[in-house]
Amino acid sequence: MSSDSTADGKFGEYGGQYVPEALMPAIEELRDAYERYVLENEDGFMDEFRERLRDFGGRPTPLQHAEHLSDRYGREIYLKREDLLHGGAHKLNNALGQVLLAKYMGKERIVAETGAGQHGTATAMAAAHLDMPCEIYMGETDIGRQRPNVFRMRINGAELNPVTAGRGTLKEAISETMRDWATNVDDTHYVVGSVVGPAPFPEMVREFQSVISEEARKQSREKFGTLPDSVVACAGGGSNTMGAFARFVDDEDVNLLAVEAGGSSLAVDEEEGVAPNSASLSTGGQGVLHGARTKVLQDEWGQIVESHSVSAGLDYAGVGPELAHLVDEDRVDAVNVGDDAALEAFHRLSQEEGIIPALESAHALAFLEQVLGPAADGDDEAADDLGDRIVVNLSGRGDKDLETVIEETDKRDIPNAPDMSEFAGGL
Amino acid sequence: MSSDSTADGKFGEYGGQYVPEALMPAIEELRDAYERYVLENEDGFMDEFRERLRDFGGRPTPLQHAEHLSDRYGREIYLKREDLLHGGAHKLNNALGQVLLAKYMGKERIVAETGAGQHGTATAMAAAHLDMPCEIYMGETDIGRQRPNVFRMRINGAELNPVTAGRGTLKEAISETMRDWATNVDDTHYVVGSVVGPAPFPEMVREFQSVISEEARKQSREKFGTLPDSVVACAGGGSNTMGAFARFVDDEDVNLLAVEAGGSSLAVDEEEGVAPNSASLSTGGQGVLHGARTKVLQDEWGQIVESHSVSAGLDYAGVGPELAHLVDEDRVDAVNVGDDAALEAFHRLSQEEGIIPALESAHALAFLEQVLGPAADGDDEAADDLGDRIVVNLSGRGDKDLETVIEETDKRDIPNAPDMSEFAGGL
Amino acid sequence: MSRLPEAFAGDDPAFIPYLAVGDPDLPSSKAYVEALVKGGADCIELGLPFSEPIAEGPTIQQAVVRSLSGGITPEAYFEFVDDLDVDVPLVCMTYYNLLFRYGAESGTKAGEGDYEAPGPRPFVKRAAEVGIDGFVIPDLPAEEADELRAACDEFDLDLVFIVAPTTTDDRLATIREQVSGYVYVQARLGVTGAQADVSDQTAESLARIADWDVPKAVGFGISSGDHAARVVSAGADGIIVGSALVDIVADGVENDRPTADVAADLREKARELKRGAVRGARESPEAQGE
Amino acid sequence: MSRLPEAFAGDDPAFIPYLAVGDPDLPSSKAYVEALVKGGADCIELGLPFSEPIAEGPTIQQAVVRSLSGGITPEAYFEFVDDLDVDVPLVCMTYYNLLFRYGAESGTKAGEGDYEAPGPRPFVKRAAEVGIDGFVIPDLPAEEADELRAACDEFDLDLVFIVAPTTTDDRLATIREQVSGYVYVQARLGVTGAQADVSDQTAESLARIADWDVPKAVGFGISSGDHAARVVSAGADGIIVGSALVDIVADGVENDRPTADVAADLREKARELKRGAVRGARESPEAQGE
Ligand SMILES: Cc1ncc(COP(=O)(O)O)c(C=O)c1O
Ligand SMILES: Cc1ncc(COP(=O)(O)O)c(C=O)c1O
Repeated sequence: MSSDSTADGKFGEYGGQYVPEALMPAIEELRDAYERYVLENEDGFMDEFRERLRDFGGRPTPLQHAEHLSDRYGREIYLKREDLLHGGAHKLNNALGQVLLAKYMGKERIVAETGAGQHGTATAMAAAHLDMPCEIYMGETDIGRQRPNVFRMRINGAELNPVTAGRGTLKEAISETMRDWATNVDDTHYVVGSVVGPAPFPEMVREFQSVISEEARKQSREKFGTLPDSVVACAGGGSNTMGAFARFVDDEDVNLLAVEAGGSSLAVDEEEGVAPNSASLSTGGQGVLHGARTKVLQDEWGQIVESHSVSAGLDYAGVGPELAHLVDEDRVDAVNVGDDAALEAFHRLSQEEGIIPALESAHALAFLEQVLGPAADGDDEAADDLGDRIVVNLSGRGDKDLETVIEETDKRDIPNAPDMSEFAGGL
Repeated sequence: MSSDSTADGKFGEYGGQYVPEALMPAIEELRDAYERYVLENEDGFMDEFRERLRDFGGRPTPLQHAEHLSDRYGREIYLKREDLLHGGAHKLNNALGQVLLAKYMGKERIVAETGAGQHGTATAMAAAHLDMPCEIYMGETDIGRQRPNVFRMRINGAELNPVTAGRGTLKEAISETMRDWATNVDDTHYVVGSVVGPAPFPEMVREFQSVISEEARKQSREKFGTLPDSVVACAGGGSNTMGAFARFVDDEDVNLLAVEAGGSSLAVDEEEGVAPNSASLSTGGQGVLHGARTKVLQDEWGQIVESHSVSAGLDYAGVGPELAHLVDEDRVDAVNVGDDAALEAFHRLSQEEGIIPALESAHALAFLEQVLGPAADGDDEAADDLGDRIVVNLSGRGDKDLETVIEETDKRDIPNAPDMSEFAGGL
Repeated sequence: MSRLPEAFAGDDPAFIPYLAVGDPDLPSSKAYVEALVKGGADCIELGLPFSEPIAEGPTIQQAVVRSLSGGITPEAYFEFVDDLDVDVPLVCMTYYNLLFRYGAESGTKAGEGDYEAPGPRPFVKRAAEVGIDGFVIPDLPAEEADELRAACDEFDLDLVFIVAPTTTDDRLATIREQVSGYVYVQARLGVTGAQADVSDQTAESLARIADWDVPKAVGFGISSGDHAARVVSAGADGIIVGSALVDIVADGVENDRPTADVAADLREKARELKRGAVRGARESPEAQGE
Repeated sequence: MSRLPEAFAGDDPAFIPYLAVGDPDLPSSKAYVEALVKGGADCIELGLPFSEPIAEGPTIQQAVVRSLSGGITPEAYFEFVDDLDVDVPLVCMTYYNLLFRYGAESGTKAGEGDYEAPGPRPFVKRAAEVGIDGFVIPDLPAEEADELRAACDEFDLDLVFIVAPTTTDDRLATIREQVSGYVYVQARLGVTGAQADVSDQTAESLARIADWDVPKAVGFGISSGDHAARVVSAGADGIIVGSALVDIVADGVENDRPTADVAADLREKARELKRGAVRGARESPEAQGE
């Protein structure tokens, strides 16, 4: 079962191109460029992309056997180490691909949105590397709470445009970036940060990210002679997820698990227009958001609600349409873990494996604990699904999350956390 | 000309084992273990080490052609990307090697000193990875100014022992760690953080780090069919330096340049016991410090002075004995650049290549600018020495330095820096 | 049955103002709509605020925020329209998700037993009931519009599409097949917002669709009677004005002005725009050629 | 000519106290040294503070900091020793770099023209001039001591080495070749510091070097007359006491006590320790066997 989108950019019922008319030609131009350069390697685009991913990005990233987790769970756990990619997360795979594509398309300017700042920093790095002027839109609230990432973007020479609309977070930044694109569509490319947005973005971003599963597939064969029984990845927009799944989708024996942020609860507060989670696959309804039909966290009227997660990178009310489709098709299992479990998994990996994971990635790890840990809920089917050899996509490193971890650990009872009191005032 | 030390641990006049009697047996035991496991690969130690470096550490790191620097300088500049190693610096090569060796030796506890926290975090990560209890000594002053690294060590499960003696910086932390080792030598291994200390540390750390030049040599041949004309690396203690040089030392056509921190001035204030630089190779005299005879920043009596550099990782009054020897033998050129030039180079690489370098590594880059940049001082010999193909060891990433960069850029006139005023209060 | 043709039936060019319903509250909106009609509106675009107005500039974005924080819902909007007592055609301007979700159960999951996918029909049905004549959905290009087109046909409503300066010839053909009521000619690139000038592109855009048999209304950035005149003289059958009017509403909110005063200003502005349009019609090559 | 043999010449075991010179100032040090001699010292280890005292515990470390911040230099130390008027042998205890650098030009560079490597000879020469009898250099193992040994031989001074519980038989042989004056038997692992107990290792360590023809002085952690007695009864020819005395100096500094009072306490403590040592000698198997 291949999930490649058809020419109309649909994945089953999902996907499409719900954008202002002014952008349609840019999107058609992009699809054309995508097909020529990415799918057909015209002018050696893909060769150059792969070479830059290797030399600038640090690919391939390792597939590491995690000894202590394997002991703990009685399964063989392998970590796909996207945290080692330049910039500290899988985001660069996509940012580099798109900025390079913009160059091939003759664009002269890059815009991008960012929430936690991970996609923004990756784009700023890629733009500096490829000598492209770059402007990043970021909500004012996010600017306030993600200062190190803001600073990194500035250091890399990007302009930062604060977005004051609404609550000043990712969703508003996306809308604002779309507006910029609609105004400057002639010379500007919008580097969308995940497998979301109008076609061809979901498919294209998935292709740029699929280097993750391409490598993991090869590395699995090298390491244990066969494919893994399951692949587990966290899902916000779903780019690391689709990247980790893409080359396994046709391998029906490989179970694919997308772990969403369960936040503090799975319920939606319609009054307040707030979902205390970001689990759009598990709890969202079909909707149209940011250019695509997909699963969306929304109120009864279809107004998009504010999502929430301890992990800023998962904190998004939508999800990639292809992932929504694969879930509906039962090819991917959508599961979720809450904030507390993610924090616990963060501390566990840090202490037991010597790797400080991004809070996003900690969600994928927390799912192992939920199903296989000593206090597992006894869901034997879930445990069976995971199988003996489990690849977890470690989508990023946690250095960006230190302040959040202090604050969030301090206000909770996380049994395995070191004493945080000496850091209570922040770093 | 091989610089391998002889059995007595000397490099010409330098090196040796100037340690308390109680430690001598431990050092002999260590030399024995080093020879068996590292040099002779007993029990497959080196195979395991290399495998862990690959899977856990992310080796090999790329040798990247830096396009904009190459344009700027009219030479081919290649960056050896140690910034992509797990933990963000070359330090892990050594920390992982030593913690693994301690395991092979049957030790049950690890101690280490740290200044800026880079070696401490690398050791804490390696210890967590290999399940070794770990205690880190760190001066109280450093603890105050390196909070994120302190936190990372704690998150990785290491104990932190604040050192209050003296000015509470690296030098005092080293002394304190030696004391711990002298007390607990039976079950404890001291993971020295650079190519310093008593034999066999300088040689052993160089061997663990020499994977840098081993890879760079191979990658040079792959990339441009021959060896580079020169290799440039910053030198604090000198571990990234020796790691980057080691496998080129016998290639007499490859020029090796060690760039020290010139700080704000090359003079020593004997009254205050302070050197406003860390340029022990360039300005230090022979002395005995922390177990080895080497070049040392000291006053007329032989009291060690406080060194200074904008880059905490270079801020050390001594330097590896082997490097001192290679400089005396004219095999390595010792040069230096000041704080301002390093900051400028930091901003240049960030903006033009999309890589935020450690301030330490920025010193190596600043040397290129000093010799080859538009305002170069016209030292043709130095420019000739660099040759056409220059490998710069990018020893680490700069995320750890953001606060320092804000502060130090703000109080200087760094022409290429973005406006820092919005960050003036810190991150 | 859509009354949209009426808007373009007279000799004068159509003046089509836009307002966000519920900005800042429903009673004010009612007064403002009436004022616009008194000022000469031939048709009104009634914005139904959506939480992610990706096609709007800052002015309308803020109107949307004001309205949403006042608690507007699609149902409240429909009741508002139902209560309106004005004698001009009404166009509902909103984003597709609100049409798509209306009447759907939230949280339903595709692929499960008795699941029925959401769709625009219930929304269109209800809109027809309350007297809406047509739709402008800025995030719904013609390619995605089959379902909505079908529902509009079923209930005899119009579906307006936007033609942008960047629209290719291929896409023009697609749009031409789907469009009814009027074509919304986007005067320049970018998002909505009052602009000091109206682009030369207007004439060019109009020329490209000259032979279409629907009226052509030009919008985006018209803020004065002179703009209106120039746009109409370039060949437009009507003008659409949003931000320049919403600016007046915003000013009222900021300065806490009485609704009646704001309404008076809106009427005044409407007059200016309408007069400009009429003047433009007289100056148009067509008119002069007659 | 070293007077160190005198310290072990009598029947009683030698009591060898340690003080950091200049802690907290030179006049006090003079008073303290005299007090220790009055209290029964047979020899004194005079510490010359070094900025990186890697073999010291916190007590002596702090003494070193106090002395250094008082401005002590090697030359001031030598003058202090020269001025001392006590009739016991004096041992200079310091770290190798101070010997190595004394009289060397700072900043000289190996490999350059008329460069002469630094070395310990000028220091030893000057030490001999002012009446030092020998050295204990805790960071100089026997393997690195050839140059210093040669200089000591030239000026007829002794060079004391430490034997630790961990010292291997091989290394014992090396040390035996180099040592003169006395062997400093390290009672337990770790760094200097007053301890509540003296390890069993003492007897063991002493047994291993029983046939050496230099006196054996035991140090590290002796803090009371009882400790002293036990150490001597285990076979030591002398005891070395540092931290227990420096504690008294530190207490004086902290509480701002008059030098004379501190000196009196030091003398008292010295008496206790010396008496303990003497008692221990009487209880020793040797003594009892006689
Ligand atoms: C490390 C990391 N993982 C995961 C995500 C979630 O994005 P996606 O679901 O597109 O992979 C982010 C987003 O910032 C991230 O930084
Ligand atoms: C990134 C980086 N480079 C260089 C150094 C200097 O150490 P060395 O000279 O031993 O390589 C450090 C020390 O912390 C470092 O973190």
